Amino acid sequence: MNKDLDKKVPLLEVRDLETAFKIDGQYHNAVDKVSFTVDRGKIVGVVGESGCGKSVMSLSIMKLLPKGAGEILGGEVIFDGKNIEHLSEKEMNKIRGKDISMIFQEPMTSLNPVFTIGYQIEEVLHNHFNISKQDARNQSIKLLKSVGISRAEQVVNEYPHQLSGGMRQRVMIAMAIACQPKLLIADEPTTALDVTVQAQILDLLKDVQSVNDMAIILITHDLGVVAEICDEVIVMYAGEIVERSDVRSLFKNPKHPYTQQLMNSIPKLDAEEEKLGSIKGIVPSLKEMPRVGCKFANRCPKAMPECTEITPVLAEDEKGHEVSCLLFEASKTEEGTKIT
Amino acid sequence: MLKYTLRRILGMIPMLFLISVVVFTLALAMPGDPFSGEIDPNNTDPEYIEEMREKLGLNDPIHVQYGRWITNFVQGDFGKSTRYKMPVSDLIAERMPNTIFLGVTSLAITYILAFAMGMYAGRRPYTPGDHFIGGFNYFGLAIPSYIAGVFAIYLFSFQLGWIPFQGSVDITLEKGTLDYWISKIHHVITPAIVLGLLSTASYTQFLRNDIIENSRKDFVRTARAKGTPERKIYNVHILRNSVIPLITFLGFDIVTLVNGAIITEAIFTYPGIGQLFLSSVTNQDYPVLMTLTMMFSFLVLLGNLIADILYGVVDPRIRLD
Amino acid sequence: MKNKKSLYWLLAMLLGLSLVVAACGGDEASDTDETDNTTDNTEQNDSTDTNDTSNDSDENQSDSNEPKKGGTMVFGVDSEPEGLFNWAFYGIVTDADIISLFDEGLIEYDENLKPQPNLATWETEDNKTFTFKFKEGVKWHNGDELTVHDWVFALETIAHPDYDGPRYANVQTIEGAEAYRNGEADSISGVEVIDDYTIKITFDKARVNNLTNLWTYPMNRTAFEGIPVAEMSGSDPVRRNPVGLGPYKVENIIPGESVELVPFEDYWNGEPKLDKIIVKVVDRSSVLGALENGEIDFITVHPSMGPQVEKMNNADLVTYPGLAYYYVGFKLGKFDNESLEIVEKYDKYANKNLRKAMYYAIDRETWIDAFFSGYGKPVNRPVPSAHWIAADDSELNTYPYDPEKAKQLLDEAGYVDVNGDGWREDPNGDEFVVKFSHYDVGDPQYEARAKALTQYWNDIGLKTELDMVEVNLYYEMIEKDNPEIEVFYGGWGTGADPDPSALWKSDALWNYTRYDNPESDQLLDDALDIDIVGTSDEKRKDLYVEWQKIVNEDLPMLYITELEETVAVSKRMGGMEFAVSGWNNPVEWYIAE
Amino acid sequence: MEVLTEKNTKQTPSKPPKSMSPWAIARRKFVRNKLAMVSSFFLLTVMIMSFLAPYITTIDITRVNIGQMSLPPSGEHWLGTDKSGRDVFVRLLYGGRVSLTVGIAATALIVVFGTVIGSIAGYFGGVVDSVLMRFTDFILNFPFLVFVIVLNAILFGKLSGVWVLIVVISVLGWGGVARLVRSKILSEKENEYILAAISIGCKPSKVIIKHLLPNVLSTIIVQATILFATMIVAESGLSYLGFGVPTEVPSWGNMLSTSRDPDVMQNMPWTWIPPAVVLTLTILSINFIGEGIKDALNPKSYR
Repeated sequence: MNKDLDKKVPLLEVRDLETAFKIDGQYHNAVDKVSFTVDRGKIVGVVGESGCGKSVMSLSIMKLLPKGAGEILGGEVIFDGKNIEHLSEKEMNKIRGKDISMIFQEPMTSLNPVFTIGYQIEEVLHNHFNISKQDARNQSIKLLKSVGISRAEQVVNEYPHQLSGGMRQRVMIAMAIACQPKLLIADEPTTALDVTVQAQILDLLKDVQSVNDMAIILITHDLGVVAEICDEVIVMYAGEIVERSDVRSLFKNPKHPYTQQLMNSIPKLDAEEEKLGSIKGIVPSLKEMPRVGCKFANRCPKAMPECTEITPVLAEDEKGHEVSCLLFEASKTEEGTKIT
Repeated sequence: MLKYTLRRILGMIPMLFLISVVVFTLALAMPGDPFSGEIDPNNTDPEYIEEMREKLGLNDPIHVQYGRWITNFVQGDFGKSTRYKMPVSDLIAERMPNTIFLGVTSLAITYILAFAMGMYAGRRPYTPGDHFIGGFNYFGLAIPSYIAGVFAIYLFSFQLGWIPFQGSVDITLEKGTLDYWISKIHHVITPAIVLGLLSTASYTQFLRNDIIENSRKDFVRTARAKGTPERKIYNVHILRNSVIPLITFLGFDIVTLVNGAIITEAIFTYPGIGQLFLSSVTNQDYPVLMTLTMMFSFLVLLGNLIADILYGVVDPRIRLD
Repeated sequence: MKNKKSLYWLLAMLLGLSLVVAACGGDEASDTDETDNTTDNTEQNDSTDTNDTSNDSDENQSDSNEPKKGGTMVFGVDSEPEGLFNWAFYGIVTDADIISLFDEGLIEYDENLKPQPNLATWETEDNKTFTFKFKEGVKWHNGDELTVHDWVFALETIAHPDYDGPRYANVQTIEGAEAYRNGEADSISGVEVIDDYTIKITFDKARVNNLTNLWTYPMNRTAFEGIPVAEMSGSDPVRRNPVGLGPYKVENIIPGESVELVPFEDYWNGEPKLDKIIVKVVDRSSVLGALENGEIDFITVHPSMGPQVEKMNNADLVTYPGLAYYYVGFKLGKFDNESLEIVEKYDKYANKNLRKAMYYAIDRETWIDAFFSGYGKPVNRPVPSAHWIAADDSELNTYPYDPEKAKQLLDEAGYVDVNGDGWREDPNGDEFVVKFSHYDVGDPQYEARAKALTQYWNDIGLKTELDMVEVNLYYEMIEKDNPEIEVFYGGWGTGADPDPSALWKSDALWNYTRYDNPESDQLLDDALDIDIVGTSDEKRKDLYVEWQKIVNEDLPMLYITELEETVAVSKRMGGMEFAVSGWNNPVEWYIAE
Repeated sequence: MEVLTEKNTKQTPSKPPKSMSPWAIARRKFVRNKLAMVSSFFLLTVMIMSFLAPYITTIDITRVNIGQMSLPPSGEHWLGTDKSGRDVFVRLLYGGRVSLTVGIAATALIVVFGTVIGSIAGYFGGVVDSVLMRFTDFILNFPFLVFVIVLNAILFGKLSGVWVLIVVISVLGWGGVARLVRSKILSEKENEYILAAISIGCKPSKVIIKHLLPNVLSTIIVQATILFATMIVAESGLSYLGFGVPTEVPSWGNMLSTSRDPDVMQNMPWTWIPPAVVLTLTILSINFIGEGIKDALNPKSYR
């Protein structure tokens, strides 16, 4: 394919992706014209509070939205030079698990409780390669070892309920990297785990990334995690990208008030007693989402009157650092409002 | 597993004991004299009757009578039918194969239909196909089996002539030949469907709902993310999970079959245990009645046990020890 | 059965039969309805002699076609057989019907219920000792030749202390049977074998009805060889491989659902014409459908189905006289089972005019039309018209429907409405409620017809309450004179022997009304007394007519109706004939098409 | 669920709409469920007509009218008459009275008994629990129909027929409810607010009635609708077999049992099709109502 032709072509390019839920006969966008790119071998963090469309976005890329629970209304997803939003289910299946794989937030429920670990890992191999049972078994043991499971020979014959949460997430990772995908989408892979295990899993992700030279989209609400392993960061709020930058620049100089507030709420391991900053209010539900103006306006400490009238756009404020806020000139559009 | 099974079987003993006491009490409470069948009905001489009552132990204290009955019962001596004049065990052995055949066929049909319809509807919820199956189910749940049975005979036997209206086999066929078995299946199919109607409807509905629920589970998303084809997701990942709770129904199935066979066999003149039971109640054939009641209770216990064991086998999360 | 069963055992069976009926709650047989306590029609369902041309038997199936060979006849029965396929052991009419297809007895009964020779002829001088001569060369299905030893075997089986069937009454009267049963003798002294084909039977005393009460069904000795009497009823020769003497033999039995019969080549009395007879059990609810579709060629139907069968294109309804009557009885006293006497008399229904009024109040014609589709007619005596002793209606009161006369009788008897509530009080001015009971087998029609009777009484001002009692309980309550039973519905079936003693004598357990009239007792005794009637049927009949006049006037019970037997016969069947004694020999049956 | 426990300890169903109580939400959801509403309407109509039958018609339903037997439907007899000359329509109404009475009474008895046993077992646990549950198992292990038939045969004539049936099926039917309530109570018992109530010294009966049962109520209601349908079917099935209500009492099952007479079956459909249809529709509507209630009470479902 063209990957050899042009290294600079991004691995994944998302353009104006729009995913909506139908409530009472009306569409409400959960992902609202989101565009970004992911380069090969890079780790991109996507942060934001719960309910701001991160997961829906990642599922939209995979076309894994559950039936009746969301529709992709528009936009393009170009993976490896190929527009995958228009692929049939069958063609998509050839990509899922092989070129793009995904791990999920809940290791407890993401594994099928009635099949052995071995079966579930081998399945992904069988899905994409013509491989004998024995080879698949050996391969899965190898994979389990590679994700740091020492008793891999036993674990292949065990069932998910016999493993701890961290173990299961390792299994998920093993499954995800089984076909050496080019892109791994990790949807809050550590949220459900306890802190020490979180760190191990993050380390593991980093390891497998470097070994396989994968790109990773790491979805999280934890900026600490982002700081630790990501190359780039996308901050999402209410279905939109409000800020996007490389990790260094973002942490040094968070521009969007939302980002700034998120940063304040990072717990610090050495200062447990300290009161954490928090953002007032919650993400508005889809139905209550303002159609005009900045969606963060009502929670924004720096809100200005025009914030509820003019819809900001995501624009480059300084090189490699994009933001969508009226505090920054670039975000002000000529027409002033944007109708969604 | 073995230990568990043994423990459960041991646990059944007190239960069976209690049931046997109840059965015995019920038999004593039934109108008429439970053992009068043993007494020569020609002889109305009161002296003779008294003598026979003494001989048969009917004048003993109740606990002694119970002790005698249960001792014989445990040793496999269920007494002699007062109506058929033959040992109850022989009588039951004569009818049992028919009922087992009916039950097994009914179960097979139930599960095949329930799986076919439940999987179809579960995969395509809220489509016309699903609604059609749903409608069928609601009627299956609502139509009492005797109405369905009588309708079936009139429609399929008398109007269309597709199925026989009575019996378990064409008597003229040589036992054991292919035709014989075909004839047996031909005779059993409609009663079996009628018998399984309620279960079919409820299992279909259950399976459909469970499949829909399971299809929203995280592990299904995982399987999709792995690139597993839709068909395999439904037929392997979801189904395997949805089947597990169905297994527990197997215990109920036995109860349903026992209860249902009574009505179905009567309507289809299918000579099995259910018909025997009904006639033993109406004819006050106490030895048969008591044995069958005990047997049914035992079957129910056994059904629950089998269901529990199967559950342990099928669901890796359950450990039986 | 033909005959040999005395009324006694019929009555005895009644107890058993009531059980049968109960079964019908579930798988109701169409005609069990009536069979319940009328000891069922077993008596009738027997092959009559082949030579016995059915003069007055109702309809005649035989077309002008020549009897053809071949074909399979499907013989429907409407309740499940118990599988006791032997005359000595069977308990219900279904089994008897099936037995009569493959076995027959020494004598049989003609359309006047008079014994006729079949496998044997007899001679007697004094009605005490009978000499029977067997036909030679008659073969059992297993190839044995029939000899008198088979009969001796049957008699000794029934008289055996271990015998658990209901037929002992049919050998009880043979001299020495009692001793044999008590184990005091090795053989029955009244049974004397002269040679293989000749035997002499001596009874304990001379009676006019000794022959009709005698057991005349041989049993095959080889088949039962080595089987103790106690185990016979459950044994193979009874349940699985019965051996008979009839034109068809049992090929295969599927318990509870069907029996396959094939022709017996060595049958002594002609050549069976059918290739096969298949007996099928048909649930009552399927009877009409099965007939209409030609699935069955013959079945006994309940009278209420008669009109439907008559409408069918492929089956005919055949009716023939029955041997049962139905009545409404009054408990007039209490019976003591130990001393066998009536120990107490009740007053409530003692007034004859009250009973008469209740009789006149019933519109029997309409009632029979309504509930039995008209296949029956009112009777005025406790003897079915088909019996040769039946008194002619011209000699009896006929009690036609006459509510005005009923009211008048009540007024005269002092049952008048004194408190103006619309209901009559008794002569003392106390509340009077007729308590009417009817057995319940789960058939709604029973309740309706019972209810209809109470309405007739209500209409003449007698307050009547209906109580439907579960059938098993019902007969027990009646027999034990349970005070809950006051006025009750019932029916009796009679056998070939017309003697009503067991139902009417004041010392009889089954005299349910506890009717106590020395004159009646005397007449019944006289009719059996060989010294009085000798061998003259006429004399005997005269006595019975006298007796009928008495009970017709006394009305311890209201005789309601006698029903016709109704059977459905496929139009393709030929050679089937019916008379009061049952159907003709199956050897005559063929498929005409 | 949390909302329910937190805000609504009093469980007054009529709360101001502003902070809608779960019951009000459920009611709104139920009212929006068309199928359930149509079913409710149907069931209500059937019930009202049945229970008001004596006021609708003054005909003596038990009277046998020999001149009017087996008449097809006409202006005078809307659904014709049966073989006893009784008006089918009138019998249908009275039959509904009996069948519904059996259904309602048996369901009520079963629910009450099952709930009492289940909550006691669940609340106290330990020995009480195991004794009661063994007993429940024991009852559950009777083949229902078998014992109903046998018990009915025994009690026949000793009690008025309809009540025999109600008592018998109730006595044998409560096991399932008891189990269900017990398991619900067991899980509900672990909630802090219950522990709190116990720790401040509430009497067990008060804890059960005031705190535990309201939270189990929705499950019981759903179960009760299923039971209601089951009991109606049980009545009709038993009556059909001849072990139900006495034949002189009209019930849907008894009316249907006349179809065992082939003449009635084939030639007088007007006598048995109406009860068959009404029975089926009644059960159907009860099922739909049950589904509706289940949906309405399920906080996860939204419409």
